[in-house]
Amino acid sequence: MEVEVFSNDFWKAFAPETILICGLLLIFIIPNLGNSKFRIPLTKVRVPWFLGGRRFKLTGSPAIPGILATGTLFTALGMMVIEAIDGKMDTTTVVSGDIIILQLDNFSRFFEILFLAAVLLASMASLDRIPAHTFEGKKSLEELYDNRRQADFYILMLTTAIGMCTVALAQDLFVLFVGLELASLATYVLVGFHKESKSGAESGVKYFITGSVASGVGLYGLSLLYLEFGSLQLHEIAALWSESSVLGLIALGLVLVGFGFKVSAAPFHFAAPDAYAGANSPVAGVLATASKAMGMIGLIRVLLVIALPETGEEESAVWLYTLATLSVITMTWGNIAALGSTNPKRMLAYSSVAHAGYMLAAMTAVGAWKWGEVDAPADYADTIVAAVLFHLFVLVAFKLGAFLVLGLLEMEGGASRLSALSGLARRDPLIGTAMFVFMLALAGVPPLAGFMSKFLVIAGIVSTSVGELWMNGTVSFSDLHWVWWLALAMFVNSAISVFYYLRIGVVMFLDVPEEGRRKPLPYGASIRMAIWICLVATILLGLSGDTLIDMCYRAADSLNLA
Amino acid sequence: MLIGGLLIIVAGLMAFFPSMSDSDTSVDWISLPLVGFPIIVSCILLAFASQETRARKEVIAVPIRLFTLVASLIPLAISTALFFDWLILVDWDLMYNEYALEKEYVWIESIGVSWHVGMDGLSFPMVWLTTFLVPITIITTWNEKDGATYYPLLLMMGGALIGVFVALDLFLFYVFWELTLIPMFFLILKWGGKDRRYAAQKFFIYTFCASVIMLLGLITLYFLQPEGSGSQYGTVTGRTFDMTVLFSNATAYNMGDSVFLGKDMQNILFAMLMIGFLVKLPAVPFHTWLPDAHVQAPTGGSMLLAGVMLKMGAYGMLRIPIAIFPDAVVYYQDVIMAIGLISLVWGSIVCLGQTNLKKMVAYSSVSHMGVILLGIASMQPIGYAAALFMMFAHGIISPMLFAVCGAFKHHYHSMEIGAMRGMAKWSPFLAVYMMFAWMASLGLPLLAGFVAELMVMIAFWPEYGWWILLPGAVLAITAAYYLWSMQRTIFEGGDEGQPPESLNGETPPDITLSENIGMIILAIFTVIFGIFPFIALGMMDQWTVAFFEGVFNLGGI
Amino acid sequence: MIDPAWVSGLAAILFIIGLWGAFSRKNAIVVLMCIELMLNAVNLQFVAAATHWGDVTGWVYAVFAIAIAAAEVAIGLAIFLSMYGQHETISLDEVNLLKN
Amino acid sequence: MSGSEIIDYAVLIPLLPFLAFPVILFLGRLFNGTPTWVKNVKEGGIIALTVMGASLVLALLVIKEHMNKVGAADVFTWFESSWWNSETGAITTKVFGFGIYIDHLTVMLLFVAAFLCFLINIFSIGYMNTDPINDNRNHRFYAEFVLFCSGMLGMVLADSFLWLFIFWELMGLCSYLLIGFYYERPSAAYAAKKAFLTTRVGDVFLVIGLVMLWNLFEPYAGSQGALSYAVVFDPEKIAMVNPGDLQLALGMMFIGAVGKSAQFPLHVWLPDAMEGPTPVSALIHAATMVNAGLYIVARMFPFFMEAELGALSTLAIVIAVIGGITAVMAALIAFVQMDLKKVLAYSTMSQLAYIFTGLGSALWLANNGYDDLAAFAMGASLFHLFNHAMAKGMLFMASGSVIHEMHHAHHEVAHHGHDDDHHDDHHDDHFDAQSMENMGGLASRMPITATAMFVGSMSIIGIPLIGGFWSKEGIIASAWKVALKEPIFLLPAMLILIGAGMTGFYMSRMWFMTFAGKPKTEVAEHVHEQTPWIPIPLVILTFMTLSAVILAGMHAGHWLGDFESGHYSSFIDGIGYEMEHVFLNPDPFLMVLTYVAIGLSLVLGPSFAMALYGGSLDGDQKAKPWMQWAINLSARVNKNSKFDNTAWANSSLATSLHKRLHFDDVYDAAMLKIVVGFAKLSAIFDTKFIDGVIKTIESTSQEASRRVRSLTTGSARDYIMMTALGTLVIFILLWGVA
Repeated sequence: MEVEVFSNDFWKAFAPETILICGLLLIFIIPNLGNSKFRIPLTKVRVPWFLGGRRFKLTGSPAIPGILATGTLFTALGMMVIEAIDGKMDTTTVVSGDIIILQLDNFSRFFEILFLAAVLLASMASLDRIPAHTFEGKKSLEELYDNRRQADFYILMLTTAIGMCTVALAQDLFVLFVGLELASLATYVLVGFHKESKSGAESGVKYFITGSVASGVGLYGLSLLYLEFGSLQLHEIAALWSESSVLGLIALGLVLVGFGFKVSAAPFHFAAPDAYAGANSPVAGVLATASKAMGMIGLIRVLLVIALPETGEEESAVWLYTLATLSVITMTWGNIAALGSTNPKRMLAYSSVAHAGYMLAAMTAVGAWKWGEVDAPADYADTIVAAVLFHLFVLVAFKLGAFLVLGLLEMEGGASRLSALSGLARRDPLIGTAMFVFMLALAGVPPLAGFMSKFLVIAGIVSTSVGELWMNGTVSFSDLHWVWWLALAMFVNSAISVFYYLRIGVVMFLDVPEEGRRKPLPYGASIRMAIWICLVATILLGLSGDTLIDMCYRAADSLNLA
Repeated sequence: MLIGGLLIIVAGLMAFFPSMSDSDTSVDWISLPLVGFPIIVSCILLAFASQETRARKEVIAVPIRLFTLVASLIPLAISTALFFDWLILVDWDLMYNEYALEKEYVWIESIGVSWHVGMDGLSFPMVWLTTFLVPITIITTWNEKDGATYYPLLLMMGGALIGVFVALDLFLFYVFWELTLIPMFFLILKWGGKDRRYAAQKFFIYTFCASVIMLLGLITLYFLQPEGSGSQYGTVTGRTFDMTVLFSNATAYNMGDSVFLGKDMQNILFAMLMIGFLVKLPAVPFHTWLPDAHVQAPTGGSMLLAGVMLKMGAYGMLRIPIAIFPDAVVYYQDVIMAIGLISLVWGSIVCLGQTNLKKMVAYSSVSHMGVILLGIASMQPIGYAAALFMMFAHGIISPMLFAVCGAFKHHYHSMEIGAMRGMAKWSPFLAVYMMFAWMASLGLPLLAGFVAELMVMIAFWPEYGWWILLPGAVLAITAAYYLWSMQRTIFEGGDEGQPPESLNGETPPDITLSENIGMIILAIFTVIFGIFPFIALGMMDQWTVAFFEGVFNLGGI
Repeated sequence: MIDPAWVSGLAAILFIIGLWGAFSRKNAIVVLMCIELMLNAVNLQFVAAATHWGDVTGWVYAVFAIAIAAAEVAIGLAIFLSMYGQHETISLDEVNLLKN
Repeated sequence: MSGSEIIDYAVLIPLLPFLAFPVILFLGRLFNGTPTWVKNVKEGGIIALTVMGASLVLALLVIKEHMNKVGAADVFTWFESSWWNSETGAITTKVFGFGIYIDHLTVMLLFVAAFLCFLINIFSIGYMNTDPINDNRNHRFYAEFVLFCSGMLGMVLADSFLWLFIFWELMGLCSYLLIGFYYERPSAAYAAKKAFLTTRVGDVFLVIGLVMLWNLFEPYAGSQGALSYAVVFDPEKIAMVNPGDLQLALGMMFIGAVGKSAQFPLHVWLPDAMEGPTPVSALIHAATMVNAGLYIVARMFPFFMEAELGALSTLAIVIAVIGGITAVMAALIAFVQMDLKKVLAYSTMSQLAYIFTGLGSALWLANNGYDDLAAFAMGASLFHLFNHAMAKGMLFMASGSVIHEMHHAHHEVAHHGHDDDHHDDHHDDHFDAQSMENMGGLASRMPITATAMFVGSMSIIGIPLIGGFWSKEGIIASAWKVALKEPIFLLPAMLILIGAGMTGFYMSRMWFMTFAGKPKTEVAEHVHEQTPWIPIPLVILTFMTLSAVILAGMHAGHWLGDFESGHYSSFIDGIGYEMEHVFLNPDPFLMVLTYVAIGLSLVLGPSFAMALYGGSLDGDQKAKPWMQWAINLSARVNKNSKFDNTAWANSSLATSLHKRLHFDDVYDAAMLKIVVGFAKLSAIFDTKFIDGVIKTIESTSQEASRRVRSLTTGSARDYIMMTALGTLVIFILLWGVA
């Protein structure tokens, strides 16, 4: 179905996104409602205007933005999930003239659910992480700070969500980039949100500078693509790709850099650990999950939708070796760096780098397929992409969950030393267990979601390398495509990674809590709820991820690869 | 809250597990009673116990201990009843790739994973052994500190181990394979000795690394199988993780002149799978996690670790790589033999050089596991049956060894050989059990360990001839280190005895009643299976014959 | 009319100068300016390409890119400000509490 | 075949004691120290006695039934396992069963075992229960003892080499336990370990031999276990087996026998085994268990009989040579021993060596087609086994009696000397009740014991017409007969001939040192026989030993070797025949040989002993008339001879004899220095190197992590530079491909 922008069908199809925007507007408006009156110019008539002036007590409560944002996100997410679980998603394309701007299909809906889920969990956690206090009584400076910036924070959160959704929906590379920038700019601020702390400000600066450079490079790549193909429409570039000149390649490389930063692939990941360490934990969690997924969308669009050779051609994708190299470097770098890291947030950041490497490896496998030799190459590609999507989705469950646990710790002080976690399992066995489960999931221990996702990714890679060799009856090991070694690299890396994940468990279960952390953990109903959701999702998606796998598969299918 | 979460998970599982065939209405004796029940019960108990305060935990430890004991006796009752046909008539005389009490439910439809369980002559003895050892371990370590969480962990361990043995789906197998690490990790971490932090991590990481390589092999194997359609096959991938399908595929190929997947691929996949199993076994040179884990682990952990967990390696070997890659077995036959011999000899020699009692026993496990490899390399049904019986017998003897070590540590606060002399005077019971266990382990006839050693030797000769001198030498070395250690613990000490300094002059006590009960049960079963090995061997023999016919295409029907 | 190729060349030079400047200069403001330079190169490139193809979307892209650049400057300056508030420097080399 | 054949109950013979083991142990634990248990049940002694009595009765019934016929009965299937034959490709299921097999060999050893075990039991009740050191731990002794008996009886009755080995090991365990009975003594602990380990070395070879045997007979065994006698003794099957391999297998098994029977070079454990409860366990080891090795060699007879002619001769020669060497070596060492039990231990070793030589001859003869001679040699060997067992059993019991009474006497003397401030502690002064240097002149004070010892010694020496004479002459004769055919056999034949003389010396030496002459210590003056139970077995065995002549008359030397041949018709005829055969052999060579042997053992050996150690009793003491003459004779010889042995006593040979020819030192050094040293090195290698690799991986990766993380400098400019570099890398990679 094709719809024109802002037509009736458009609003029907994009109801959740509309709700998001409305929610955003409401957060702008509601806290500012007051008793002010507007004088009609040149007259003395004062019309009640309600914006500004003395704020109403109810609407002016600092708790309002948080609740609004969470509610909005929840509603939007609920609508999407209901839609997605029905599974009868039509493809809705937004056109303007002959330009396709947005497209609502299984793929984009899947990512929207992912983004909204991540942001929702993060904002739920933020309700406690950056608590709103009543205006009564005397406040400490910190509490006043927190009250003042409630609206700012959730506006930025929702903006991030909207930007990400745009990325998911975009069918034009430039639109995609605009969405990306929207989300990025919001996250730059979110990272540096705690400007009263040195590390907050510093991390904001670093993330901003490096991110801007990367997106500048990416944008330049886009402009070159435009120069090469005369359009940034995905389908048009994809159709013309096989005839591209070297300029196309250069452009591809530059665009890769832009997205590489977002997924924090080495060597573009440097700012990520600093950013995660300086940002508050829920935000870092969003960066590690949703933001990364956003980057992956870009990569999928550019590498798989555009730069994949046509079926029947006896060649692999041009970027095959590039991506393979990047993926191995990335996963190894991430894991090795995380190995000795004593700051849990940095450790998680490095582990997130490693996870990026895993996903890049999976993408490589799609490109590695010897397209000419099989009946249904798209099936293989779909399987792998589905695996990547699954991985991205379950990351929200356990990586974000881990960050949320750190967020809980941040509520009573920092969480930037390993010792902050000491004795967590004794202080609060359930939170400790949850954290341990998240760590095991990150390490890929069955039957948790992390295992399932890693398993699927590797299965995808192996399936490509094996292909349809089974038909021959006898197989020589040398017949396997070399991407099989990527699977091995992944496994070796996840074996290394166990070391540092396990260390967290050891610290939590064995060590004595450090000075000043002997009391029970702060309560925080909402953040705990978010952690439980993550925990249950981690276990449940590991035990029976069938529904999600199907969803991922449908999403991958709707890309119409090859 | 966690209980609520668990209930959600259980409910979710229920919803996602439709049975594969509606017509099959027979009772599922495996899934819930043997596997699900212990795991779920222990999860609930852990969730319950973790919510309590420290003081309350000590109070509730007593009922929890009793409850876990009862809960662990239920699987034991079921498995025993299954063996003796008390519940239903089970025919253990199965063809290759036939399983008793087989049950299959869809689990993850998209990639062809099913909850497929069943037992045969290979797995049932191990299942029984596990169900048997868990209550024994609970009884033997009746007074462990922090009981509220300790006993449920043992129970969970048992459930996970049984899961490994009954799984007939590669994915399910791997899930349980890794699941066993977690309770053991905690057992070592929380109840372990001084270096428990290092030992627990080493244990976990070492075995995890190996199994990860195994998993890659399994996945490659998965995709090398032909696509098919049917409820076992994945809707997305078109392949299946069902072992029975895999076995019949492999058999169908191997029966003819052709080789399943081709020789080259067989060899590589075989090696990949074997690495995982060899580390678990453990075979030299992948064994160094074991002494650390054992020395640091609490008694109960060591008992289960040595009793069942090591056997997972041998079980896995026989279940998967050997069953599907018979040509690779032949190709690697000498390598397997060499690894087995090296483990055997090296393990025993290092034992002789140990000063730590538990370390010595740990290395003796390495040595004994080498016997299993020799049995496999012999390519004789009797060798395979010997491997199976070794798994079983060592599963009864080694817990006793570790129970003795644990009691020694518990009562004399030292693990050094020679720290305590004249134990026969101070702790006559412990001395008797020690001597019994040591003797059983060194392969004294009429005790369970001897049968397997004899069978292995018999099977070893026609294939490798004079190399038999090495296992022979090991018999002597084994006797040497055991006797030497007994000389310096049970014996000597003069009339006054010589209690170790670590006791600070207190009178050394004899073992407690619970330890006594646990050890005597183990001792009785060691004797029973030594004098009447046919109880277990009958089933194993039938399995080996079927295996040789089905896998190696030998013998003929 | 100038050949779009020349413009493209200029854009490329601008881009490289911007990128070079971004990592060679210490002052955060100068780095921000370099980033702007890169974005301007992008604008030029879009415009040149639009001329080349005779396609109006290129111009639209350029306008959007300018908006993005503006937003970036706004946010960047705000972030630098907060950095200055905490670290009392705008030299990027001196802000390295977070490392390893 | 009716259901109530006696052989069906034969399984009870080993089973009863086996079951009694846990019962005694358990009851002993339960009632330890209660008066009823100590006084009435003798701490389990009575239970053991009952059981052993029942076993003996059963054994006698079985013997009676199967005196002349081979019997076999299945008992139960131990387990079944399958075997793939690589030639036929068939998989057959093999039955590893346990059954009873009775033939002439069994009958003889069954009698020896059951009878001796019963007597030992009686003796123990007297000996063990009156020694305060054993209070409250005798139940352990009886439990271990019955288990031992079970092993011995089971080994004799088993119908396969496999079960023979199983019971064999069971005995090994019990010997370990009994030697280490006084666990608190380091020497006992050491001896126990040594005994077990040394025999274990032999056992390893035995197992290997059995494994080889299995594989040899497997193709012809069908579904039967290839180690059962029914299979391996089948002449057709033996004929099909490759004799070279068979010889290797049997040779391996022989090494096991060497270990168990304490032959050179695995003999070192036996003297130390005397650490057991004085001297009962010693008795078990020396008189009973060591026969197991002989038994297994004797069991090999059918192989030699049926195998290709001459194919197994090498093994037979090896057996004989080992026997010859051991015979002389042990006798030499026995020359210098002062410990009563040690002398007996070395004597045991030496006599067993005789039997081995005899068996070696028999096997050689059998393998070379001299069936009759072989049967005779076999019979002689087995007869010697019987005689030796009886005599040595008696000797040990007698020595036990001596030691026991010495203890008592010492106790009394000590108590009288300085008031009783040490009640139960008789270890703090270093009186050695076993040393012959503390004895002397006991003949009058312990008449029964002295008599028993006298008769026993004569039997061992081979004084004509008494006990061992008959069999020993047979062995020597057989050996020489072989030597005439096979020159290499001259070596063992010569050795045992010399050994005969040496036996005469050391046995006489022992007797005279103990019983003749004046008491050498105050203690010895106070000795008198007082313990109940002990004399019973002594008396019985004395008659048993003396009655050997009757057995000889019954052609024991023949029918022990072979059921079919040599049934006796009339006792008088029989004894006449034997006499004639021995003393007036038609073969002049053999006759000369006989007289040489008699001369050596009867005249030369005892004469030297008398010259050195003889002496009359105290004036007021008078020994029993049948011993008095010997004492008087010795006194006279001693007085008249000017024989001075100080040169010998101070020679380096004597020194090394005192050190038991350095075997123990060398073995200990090899064990402690080489094996343990190597093991310790291995342990270090294991942790430092094999595990070190793992640790290096870990530390390396930590170092790598530090390096990698140091790249994240914290400066945003560096990050941008890395981004630019990354861009460059991407270009290079893309360009390289395109």
